[in-house]
Amino acid sequence: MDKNMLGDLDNLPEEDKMKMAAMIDQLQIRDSLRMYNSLVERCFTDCVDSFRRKTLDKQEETCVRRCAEKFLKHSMRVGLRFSELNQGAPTPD
Amino acid sequence: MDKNMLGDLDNLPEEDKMKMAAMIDQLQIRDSLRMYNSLVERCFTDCVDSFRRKTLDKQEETCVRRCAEKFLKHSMRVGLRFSELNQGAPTPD
Amino acid sequence: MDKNMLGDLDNLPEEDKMKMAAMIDQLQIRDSLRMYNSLVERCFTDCVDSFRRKTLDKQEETCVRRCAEKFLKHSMRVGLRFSELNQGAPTPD
Amino acid sequence: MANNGVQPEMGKEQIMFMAEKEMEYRVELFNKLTQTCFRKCAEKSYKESELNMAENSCIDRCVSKYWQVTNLVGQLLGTNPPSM
Amino acid sequence: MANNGVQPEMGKEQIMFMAEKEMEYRVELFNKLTQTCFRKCAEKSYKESELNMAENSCIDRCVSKYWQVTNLVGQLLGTNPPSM
Amino acid sequence: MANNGVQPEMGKEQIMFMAEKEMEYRVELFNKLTQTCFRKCAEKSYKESELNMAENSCIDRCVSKYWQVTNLVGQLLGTNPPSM
Repeated sequence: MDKNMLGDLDNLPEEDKMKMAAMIDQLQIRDSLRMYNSLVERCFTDCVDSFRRKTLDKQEETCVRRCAEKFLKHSMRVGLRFSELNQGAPTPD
Repeated sequence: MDKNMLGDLDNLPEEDKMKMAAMIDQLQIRDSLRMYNSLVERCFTDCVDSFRRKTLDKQEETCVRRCAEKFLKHSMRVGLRFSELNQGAPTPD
Repeated sequence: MDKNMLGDLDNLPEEDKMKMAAMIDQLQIRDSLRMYNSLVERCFTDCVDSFRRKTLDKQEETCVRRCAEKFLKHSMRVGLRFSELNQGAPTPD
Repeated sequence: MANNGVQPEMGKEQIMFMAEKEMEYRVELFNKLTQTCFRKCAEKSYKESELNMAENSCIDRCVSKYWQVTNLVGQLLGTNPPSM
Repeated sequence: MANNGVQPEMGKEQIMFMAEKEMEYRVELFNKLTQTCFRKCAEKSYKESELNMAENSCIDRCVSKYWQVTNLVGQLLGTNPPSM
Repeated sequence: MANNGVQPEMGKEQIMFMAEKEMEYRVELFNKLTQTCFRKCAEKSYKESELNMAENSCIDRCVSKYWQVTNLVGQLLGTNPPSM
């Protein structure tokens, strides 16, 4: 998440800005842990359907790897587009 | 959410009641922002399925409008019934 | 949730350990209320599909009971396996 | 939860904490109920923005049945459902 | 939210609180958008880990349309969508 | 997370904060795992309230595989999965 949105809070005293920055850092930590949990859930749900063994077979492991890598790239692209929209930039058609 | 449930907390000192009221207000703000996010997700999921253009077409826009309005009416009706149940009132069959 | 994971925090002063324990208790309360909400949602979704009357019929009630009991047993078994994995114990194949 | 069965020595902070958790629980219950009944009752074609008669009575019964399920599960858990 | 329409007597604590809720709202919006567009755009066979051209342009349009839905719903609610 | 790689000047408050986030992460992991494995393993006809043999062994394997996916994804992210 970009920090631009806090532009309107520029007139806060220095001390409060620091509190705000700390708050943003904390939200980002929580957010990244949640994203991690969601990624695991999604790739597990999409890739693992057989429970005849207790270890992932080669095919499941490959599927999970690709799913996770794809999700991360997806997530970065979304982040890019999202911040462009936040700044009112035009988007490719 | 109605505030009746806090009836059992009536014997708290005035200062604590104020803290409690502030807490309820804060939960309501968070709650309404969450509801807003859920509404957007639901109506987007139900109404938008084609990604050949980057803008909503007329049909998608109409669908989103109706979905959102219907969801809000739905949500108000649920709220009404929910608070009746909270107060032990009989409900229509 | 077991409390073992806090092993690395053993060198904190006594006072902080108490704060930590209080925090864990609070998370557990929140967690169990969330679990309760999820259980209700799941069993309602799986068992109730007809809305021609405003009370549960016998079949729906039986279904909800079994679903809830099964979910609780399931949840306990998952908890057991989960804590074994946290401790690096071997698991049955 | 709330006041019944609370040990007398329970501090003010703890009362506030429990009240906050109870509120959160109820907000979450309300949200889940709203989402679930919308999924079960709303006609997804969205041909109009009004709730029609079938939807209205479906909502009323859905809320009522959800409530019963909440109470039933609460009994099974051996606790009162978080005081409602 | 944020600064517009805020009464002058709103305290510093309240400003911080509103800013925090706004951040949380935006993080949640971003997460829901990411999940929803992944569901709509990603090919579930996972034959490769790269995003192909079709997926890339689907993502761009999905984000753009999701954004429009957010604004549209904000208008209907009669508020600005929480300032973005 | 936790203690490894932590700068020596990290304050007590920050340690507490990180520990709290780690707990929350683990609770959420446990909840998602429980829900997901219930969806994958439980027979939805609910003909009985006991877990049968097929369900029991499905649960054990589901937990084990979910755990492996958690570790695999952790490796891909280039971090240890939040210390487990």
